[in-house]
Amino acid sequence: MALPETAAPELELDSRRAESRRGFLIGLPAWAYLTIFFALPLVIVLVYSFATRSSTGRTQLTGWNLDSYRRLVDPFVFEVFQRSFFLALTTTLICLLVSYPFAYYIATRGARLRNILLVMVMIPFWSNFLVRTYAWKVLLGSDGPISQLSQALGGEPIRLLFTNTAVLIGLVYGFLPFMVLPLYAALERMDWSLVEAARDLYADGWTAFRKVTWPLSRPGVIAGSILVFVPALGAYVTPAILGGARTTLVGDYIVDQFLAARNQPFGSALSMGIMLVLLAATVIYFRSGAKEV
Amino acid sequence: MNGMRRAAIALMALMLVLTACGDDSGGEVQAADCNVGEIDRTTLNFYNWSDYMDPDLIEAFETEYGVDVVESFYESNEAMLSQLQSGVVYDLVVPSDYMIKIMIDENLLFQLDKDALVNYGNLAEDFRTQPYDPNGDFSVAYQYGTTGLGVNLEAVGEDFVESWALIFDPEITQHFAGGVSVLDDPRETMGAALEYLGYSLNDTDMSHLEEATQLIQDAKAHIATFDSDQYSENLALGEVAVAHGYSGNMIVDIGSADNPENFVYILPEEGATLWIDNMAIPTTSAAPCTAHAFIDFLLDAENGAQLTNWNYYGSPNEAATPFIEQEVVDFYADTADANLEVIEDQGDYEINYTDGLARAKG
Amino acid sequence: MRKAAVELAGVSKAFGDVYAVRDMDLAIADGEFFSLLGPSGCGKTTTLRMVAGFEFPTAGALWIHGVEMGLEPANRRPVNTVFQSYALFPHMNVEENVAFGLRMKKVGATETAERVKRALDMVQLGHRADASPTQLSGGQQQRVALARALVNEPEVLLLDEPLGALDLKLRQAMQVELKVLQERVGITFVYVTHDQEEALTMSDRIGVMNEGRLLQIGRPEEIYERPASRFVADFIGEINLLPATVVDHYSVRLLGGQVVRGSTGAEPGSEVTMAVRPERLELFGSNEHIADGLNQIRGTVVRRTYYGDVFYYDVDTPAGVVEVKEENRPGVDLHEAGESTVVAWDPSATTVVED
Amino acid sequence: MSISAGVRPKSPTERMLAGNAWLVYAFFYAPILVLIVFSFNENNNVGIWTEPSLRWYRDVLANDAVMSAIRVSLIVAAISTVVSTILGTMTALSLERFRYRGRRAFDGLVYLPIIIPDVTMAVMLLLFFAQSFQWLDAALGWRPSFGIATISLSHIAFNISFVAVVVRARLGQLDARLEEAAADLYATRWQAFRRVTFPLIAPGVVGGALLALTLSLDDVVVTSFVAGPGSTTLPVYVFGLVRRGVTPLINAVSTLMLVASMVLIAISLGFQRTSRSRVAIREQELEPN
Repeated sequence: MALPETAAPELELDSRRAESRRGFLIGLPAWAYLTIFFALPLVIVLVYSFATRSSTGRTQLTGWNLDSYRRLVDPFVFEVFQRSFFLALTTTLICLLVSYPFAYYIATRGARLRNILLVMVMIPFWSNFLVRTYAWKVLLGSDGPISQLSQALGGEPIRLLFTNTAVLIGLVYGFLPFMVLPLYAALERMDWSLVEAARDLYADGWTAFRKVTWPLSRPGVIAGSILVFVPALGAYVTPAILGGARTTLVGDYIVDQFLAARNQPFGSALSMGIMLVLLAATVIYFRSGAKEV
Repeated sequence: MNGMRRAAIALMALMLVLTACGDDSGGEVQAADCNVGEIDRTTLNFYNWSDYMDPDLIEAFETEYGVDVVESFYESNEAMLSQLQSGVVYDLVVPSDYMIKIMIDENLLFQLDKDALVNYGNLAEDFRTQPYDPNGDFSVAYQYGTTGLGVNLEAVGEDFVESWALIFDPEITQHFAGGVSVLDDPRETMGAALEYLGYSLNDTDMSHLEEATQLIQDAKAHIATFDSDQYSENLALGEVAVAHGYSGNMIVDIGSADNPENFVYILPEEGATLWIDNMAIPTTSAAPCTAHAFIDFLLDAENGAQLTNWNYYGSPNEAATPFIEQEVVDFYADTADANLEVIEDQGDYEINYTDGLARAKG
Repeated sequence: MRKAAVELAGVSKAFGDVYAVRDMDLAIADGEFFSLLGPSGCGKTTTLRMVAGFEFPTAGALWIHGVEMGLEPANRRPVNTVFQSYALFPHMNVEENVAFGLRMKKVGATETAERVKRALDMVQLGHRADASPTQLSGGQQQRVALARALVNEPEVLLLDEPLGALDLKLRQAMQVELKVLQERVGITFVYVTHDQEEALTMSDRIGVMNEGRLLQIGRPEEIYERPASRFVADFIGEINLLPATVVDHYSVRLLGGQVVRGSTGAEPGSEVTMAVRPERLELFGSNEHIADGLNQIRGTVVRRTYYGDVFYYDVDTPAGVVEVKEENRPGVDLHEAGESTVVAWDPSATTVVED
Repeated sequence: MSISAGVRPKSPTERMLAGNAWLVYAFFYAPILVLIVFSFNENNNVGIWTEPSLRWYRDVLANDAVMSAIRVSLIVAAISTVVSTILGTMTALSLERFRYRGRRAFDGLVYLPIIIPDVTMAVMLLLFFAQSFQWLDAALGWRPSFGIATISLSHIAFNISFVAVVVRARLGQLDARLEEAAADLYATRWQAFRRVTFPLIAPGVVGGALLALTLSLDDVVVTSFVAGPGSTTLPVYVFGLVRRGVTPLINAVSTLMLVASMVLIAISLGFQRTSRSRVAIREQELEPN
């Protein structure tokens, strides 16, 4: 039997190339969009980070230098980064702890109820951010319901406002949906027969969760953690209103460079710094996540 | 790694190109030339702070001149500046004092045609020339206010020093339940500290600034919040005993407190900030003459009074005083005698104020 | 014109530098139940996926009923697949799952409904048409997957370890059911499994694969009785493998010098392996009479293991340790550990394989 | 109908889950309750209660600036949500389901908008638009202006990434065999996507869209930099107010938006139900009895 010349290696390669091309084409619109409206503008910031601030706060595009990057290694900047990092980390962990059972609960309801419950998560966030935060001020103030409850029970008035607890409450409140949504998306189509099979084999609900549910929901956990951690690291309005902005955080440090000091080169360098830190942090997170599965 | 090198080369090439086409500032001053009441375009793009302009006044102007006023709003001088520098077209803007100086230096403002402003004489003498615009060529004062301290008499007592010590001296502030609120604004807060130490708020001596930073650091234990937005509400709610902030918010929130008589607004004896928002016409304006007409319209005595009665800020319009509510007039009465300074842009030194406050907070 | 239902000629599949399937030639006859058997990673599933159209061969050609299909996408091939995980659409009910293929082929609504009903009745799931696949047991899901494929009346049905996820009892019941079904519908089945018992009981023919190569094709008894290679011998069932040297075409010499009969095509003097299944061996006391013509080796019983229906003896001989399986019949002679014995077998049970 | 609801008995775990859920909802809605209550407050101050009044609702309807800001916000949110949901879903598919040269670079590019500080994004987009408009003017004699278009373009730029991350989380755990099964059952690529992949990733897509909508409705910094004459959005307007003190006017606006969204959702849920039962009826008719 003679070998037919069809399905030669080149042809299979062609089909694989066609498949690659298809994937590329599906991604192309977003790729093109982000290149034009994100990557190109980003280059501007990168260029600015090597420029000099003029005395009127304009960015002078002459005399390129590394001064802004030199300022980044100041111990003060490191301290600010560190503080913001731990705040964001705590926020993320609390969000995860609260959201997981919550998303699990929603995902295990009937289809109609599930949709209603999910939308009910989002509705509060279609109001205005500032007004929501002010509402929290009322709740956490020395005359607020928490304080009144404490007084009614014969205790001291409690003022959570302007404390780190208030900042955490505000941040968790603001970013909770960012954790709930991906977790829900991951848990919703969980194959419950697997969980049941596992319960069959392990008998113990906790083990079934640890061995089956948790690993399967990992993509959601990772996505949610990133969506919470990253904006929490750059948060500045919530810490200012609820925490009294009593310490400098990365978010307001950068905002101040652009809006108060009008120091675009240093603001740009700081932005590059924070992006590098976040990239590194998430790469490490992904790596460790991949290993644990 | 090859890719890295290519990217680096591309970046350097881009920098060279940008250097070549870089600095386009430093052109000629552009002077406007308009007749009284001239309308060169029937649309006026007005860029202002939110809730700062009485809609009825806009309507009256539109009816009188047959102009369509398109209002847009900004939430910081810097966002407005960036927009103008980027070529977004606005016909009339309302920058604060220091920003006027920057915009003049950057050649972003038309030199006004005073001949077209028949009501210019209504403007109080004090407001015609200011350090940021020495001849008043580029701006016309819109509204003004001060930065001082709101005091809760119940928490502080009737007997207190009218000094920045109310927020900076731990000996005093430690007795205040709820602590004090300080502005989260580098120039205002570092300025207040500098004044408390006996320097000008425009002081540019690094060692003085370090003293000020140390002062805030030592006072921090009793500073409940660094806040530029909610200080007057916090004061009225009783969350803080003393609040550092702008006069306009203070008058509104003290007025709406349960017991307004328990609160006073004071200007510390060491000196305080006077701030002035000004109308100015960007060089990119497509309707400089319509903008002149609008400025002149607001310089009218009754119109100026209507604006102040609406937003409760101080009016630089002297002729308007008889038409302004007595309450507001009284509130701003003592500004004339107080020791006030306007914040001036300090060029390269600016970044040190920002840094000073950031470090003071830790 | 090619007559085979599925034919592969010189088919190879590489993923990067690694070959999953190498130079495979295979013809599966129309109506045949053909199994691809091998350990995991041997390339059997890749082969099946090439027939299904999920992968394209790197080299070679593939025909389905005489039509070249090597690079045809899956949706244009007259074959259907039953997946190992069933791959039932979780957002559709049983009926919608089964009707999916017909709807894609734009079969009329009435005919679709009829055929779906028939298919579901055939797998005895007519009463669960409205159920969601996630509500079904493993066995039921398996049947839905089967119905979903068969309802399209494919020319060839591909099954990728379809019984792998079921428990033992259910698996055995389904084996019979599948075989009966295949005979009834008369469709060519290509069945991938790593379970030799499944392959042996159900198949008309079996292809044994290892490391991407098809090692042997044959009827179940041929594969079992006449393994062509050491790997096939070892993989299928239990077997004693003893190193040997070829004496002539009819006999080999074991370690310890004993010459036994067994035909081989290998050159005299070459190193080979002698294979013999434990159930073909008999164990005699050292003084017992042994019929002429049987191969014999002396040895000492090391261990006897009781399995209920059978005993296993490990016997230490000069040729190596040999495993002997004897049925547990009434009156059978039991041999104790330490006892000197003779292991004997009919020469026809000997297979000599080259390494 | 769901399996879990039927199969699971009310175990202690189940009760704890329900309890936690109600606590979380209480957490979500506590400030919203405060917000709504204070929208009926006569006082100028958002936090000091005096007496009930509809004053601020009258003010909202009379305030052209606020009404225009609401209109701009809704237009921008609608455009950016729709476009970014489509592009973000395609991105997720492309990154998760295919292998090609440059995929990793693309992956990184998609990730960057999430980790960039918003003020940096604001500044760079403004500079970018200004520069490119200048070039467009020089090259074509056409100078686009800042406004709803530039705001929408900017919102899409950060929303694509958020949608992509959420959809990918969903796509990542979808069994690839399901798509093969569809192809095996004669579905073309597009049919397989429409009938199998899309319905299964829909919760992720909806989640991503909700996230995009929320982000768009809340953005202040980027918007305030890339806005143009007459295109102030509600959040920018509200942030501009803080200099003068925020009044319960904004509570009234928020309350109205909350009510509007609840009504919309009620309508869409009702619609969903009727369309679903219609499908069910049609399929029953197919059944030969």
